[in-house]
Amino acid sequence: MNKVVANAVEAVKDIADGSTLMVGGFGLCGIPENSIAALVKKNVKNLTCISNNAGVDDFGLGLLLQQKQIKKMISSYVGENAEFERQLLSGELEVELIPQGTLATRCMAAGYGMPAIFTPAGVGTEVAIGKEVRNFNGKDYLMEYAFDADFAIIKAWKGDKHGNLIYRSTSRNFNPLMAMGGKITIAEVEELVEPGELDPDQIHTPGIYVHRIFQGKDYEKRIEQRTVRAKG
Amino acid sequence: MNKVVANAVEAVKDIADGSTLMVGGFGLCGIPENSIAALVKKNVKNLTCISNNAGVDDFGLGLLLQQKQIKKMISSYVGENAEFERQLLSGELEVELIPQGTLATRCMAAGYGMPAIFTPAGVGTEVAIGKEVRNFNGKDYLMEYAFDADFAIIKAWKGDKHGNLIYRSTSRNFNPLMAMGGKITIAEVEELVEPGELDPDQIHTPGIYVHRIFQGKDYEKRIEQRTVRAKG
Amino acid sequence: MLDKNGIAKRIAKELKDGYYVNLGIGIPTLVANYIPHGVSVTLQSENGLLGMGPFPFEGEEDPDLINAGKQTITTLPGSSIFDSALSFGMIRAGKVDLTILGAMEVSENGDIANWKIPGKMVKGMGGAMDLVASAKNIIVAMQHVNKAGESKLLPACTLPLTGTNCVKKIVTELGVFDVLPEGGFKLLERAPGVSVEHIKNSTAGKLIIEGEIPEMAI
Amino acid sequence: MLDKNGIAKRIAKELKDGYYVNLGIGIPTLVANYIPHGVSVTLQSENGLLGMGPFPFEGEEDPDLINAGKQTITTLPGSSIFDSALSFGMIRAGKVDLTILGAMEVSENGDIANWKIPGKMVKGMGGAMDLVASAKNIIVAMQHVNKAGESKLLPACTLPLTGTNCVKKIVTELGVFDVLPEGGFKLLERAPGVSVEHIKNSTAGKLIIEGEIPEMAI
Repeated sequence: MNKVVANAVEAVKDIADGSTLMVGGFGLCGIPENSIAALVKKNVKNLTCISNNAGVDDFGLGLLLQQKQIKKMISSYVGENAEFERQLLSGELEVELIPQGTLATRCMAAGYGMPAIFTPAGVGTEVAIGKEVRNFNGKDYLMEYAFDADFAIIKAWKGDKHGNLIYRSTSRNFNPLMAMGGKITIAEVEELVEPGELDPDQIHTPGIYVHRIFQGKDYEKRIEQRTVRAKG
Repeated sequence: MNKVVANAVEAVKDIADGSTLMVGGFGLCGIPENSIAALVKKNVKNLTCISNNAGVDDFGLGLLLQQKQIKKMISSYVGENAEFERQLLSGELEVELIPQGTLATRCMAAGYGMPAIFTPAGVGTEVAIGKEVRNFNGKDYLMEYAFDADFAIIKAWKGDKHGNLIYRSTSRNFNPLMAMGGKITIAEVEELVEPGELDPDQIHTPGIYVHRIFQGKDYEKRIEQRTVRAKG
Repeated sequence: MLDKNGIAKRIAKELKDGYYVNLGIGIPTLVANYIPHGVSVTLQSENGLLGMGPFPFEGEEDPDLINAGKQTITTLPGSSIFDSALSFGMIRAGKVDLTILGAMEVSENGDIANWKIPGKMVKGMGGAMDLVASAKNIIVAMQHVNKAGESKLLPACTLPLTGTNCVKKIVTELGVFDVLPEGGFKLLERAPGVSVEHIKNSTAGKLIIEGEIPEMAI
Repeated sequence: MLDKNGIAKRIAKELKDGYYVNLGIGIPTLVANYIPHGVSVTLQSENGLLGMGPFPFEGEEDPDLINAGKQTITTLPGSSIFDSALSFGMIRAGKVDLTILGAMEVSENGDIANWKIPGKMVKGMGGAMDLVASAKNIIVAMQHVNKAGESKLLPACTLPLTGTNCVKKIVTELGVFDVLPEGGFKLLERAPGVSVEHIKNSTAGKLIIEGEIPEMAI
């Protein structure tokens, strides 16, 4: 049951050109920094990335964009990235924008074996075009399908060798949903521990969903919007 | 934001005859003992109870059955209860049997604002009668509706005054799902603490789902099948 | 006429004790600064936090603790953290009492447009479509007219919609408006020093004025 | 002929290292006692536990820690606890590699009946319908014939179904059978001392016998 791999390079070695990846994180918070770096190094191409955001120019998924490794982004918000904008406007990059809750729930649906879910988000808007609308109790809902991703690459705070994961604070975000949703899930953790060191009641992602785990290193954890108040 | 009520009697005081209740627990594990006792005392009638099991003759929901307070049980397994069997065979009690995963997911769906879910459980069986069947990717699924319960009465291990809850071990079971699914959720806890005493990362049920919370007492925590091994 | 803080201050009067509230980016964020005395509300941030606290003190920023605007924040006693699906689950389930957000346009039947301008780079809807489709109560905080001086309270939105029939109330620099279920902007209060005539001239959608309109007290 | 423990022991040989396995009540539970040396499997209990350990020592029972059979159990290093929806979520998503359960009848196209006998008190399907509808691989552990001496391997089930086209393999006191995708029980192994003739006479459904059938080694 030992799912430990040596490092990020080994973890992503079979991610092939044209793969569909779920990539955890919200903005730059809780992103799998090591796995992204390994994908950059490997220079795998034509990726479809399901990720709430697309990083910034020189960090997160922006690093893959710089090398033109991404064919298509499936995201809810992609605002902070000039190279992204350039590729989008030039037609090099496809983008599918999805309401954030729909994005999250479609990841979860995959992990829960639910082929489709219903959500009111997007009813009556261009998001609804081509989609089945159903009325339940007087309210309209769109039917949205579970995502089908070849790999999920996610980041947790602590993990054990069986793949059980715990996230820290709001770096949780999409990570547990994608961990459940990927066909093969690769988790990088700040602290890799022995089975038994994590309290079974506190595990956010049971190891059954995780296929490979490794101890990450050199986390930068860049802050996107540093907001502070003066000490009173 | 203080949701604390004095005790079980106060917590259930507006549960009226004919209400639909979700009742947490699996077998006798993690059941809301104090709230059930208060419902017995109040002698509220014609209840519809959504609960995985129906207790045993003299404990759990069996106590409500003894007083003929339950009109209908919606459960996955109701095996351990002679009075239950008597009422069922005499036609005093209605029973709707539902696959356990469907039961759990229909509770969850209510808490996630999803009006219906798809599950393969029951396809091709009598459970499917009258239900919409849909094929996704070559596999048939039943469409099942979210539950609509007036109240959820559930049991947690620790809770704070804002209603945040933590469960202990497998007494978690249906409790967090019902906590999310009830229109009004009543939580009893073994230990009621001040806000800030629970780690935000470890909360299983965020307080937004909980309307009333109280410190339970005199927990019996009866074991249904005591199985042990000899010390080697 | 109200400035941004004035709009936020007026909206804050709509908060009730015990509310769970989701605040959008921009003016709505400022509402947190004006929560009335004696009113306790819990702020939800849709990236997965209930009980959002103020910005951290300098040097105490935690990169793992941000809000939906990607700003560093803090938790409060009683906070809870969860994943994005549960976050939108509680929004869809109607557990969040009030959503306050900005808009480019609102129509007299409560449609809202706030995510896309054709011809401009589209950044995405983020969580806005989920929020407006789900919230029981939605207040829009916005300027009454756009930079070209055109009304943003319209008979029908001209921009791509974020959601339909959802906005319940609007607060602008000129006044407070209910969006009626049968359609129309009902003027409830004028901003200090703003005439009904001024509001009429600035509102393209159907404006409903009944009796004397009080000047708001903020 | 095998006894219950023999059936469990033979099924245990189907376990592969790294498997996540759900064991039903009865004979399947016994499989845990015969996990082959060098094979590490994780047991899932559908009430919300991965990594189910053995029964507790006398005096160490924890009422909060039970399995789906409501028996007191223990956790193991690496266990995790979750709610019932996630438990069946991982089952539906195909993350559980193998489900082993009992049956009253199995048909030659893989239908299973194991929850209801018309005219008798019905206790419910519990999690069985979810498990059989979802699992990638399902092995049935059962007696070959019922108390009346009638075959439980049938052309078609006579009892209300639990699931359809789902059983992949059957182990009885008489032998091991694959349920073929095109229909039929393919005899793979005879139990010690059991003749092919005996199996033929005890099997009502389509039995497929190709070549010499080895006696099982357990």
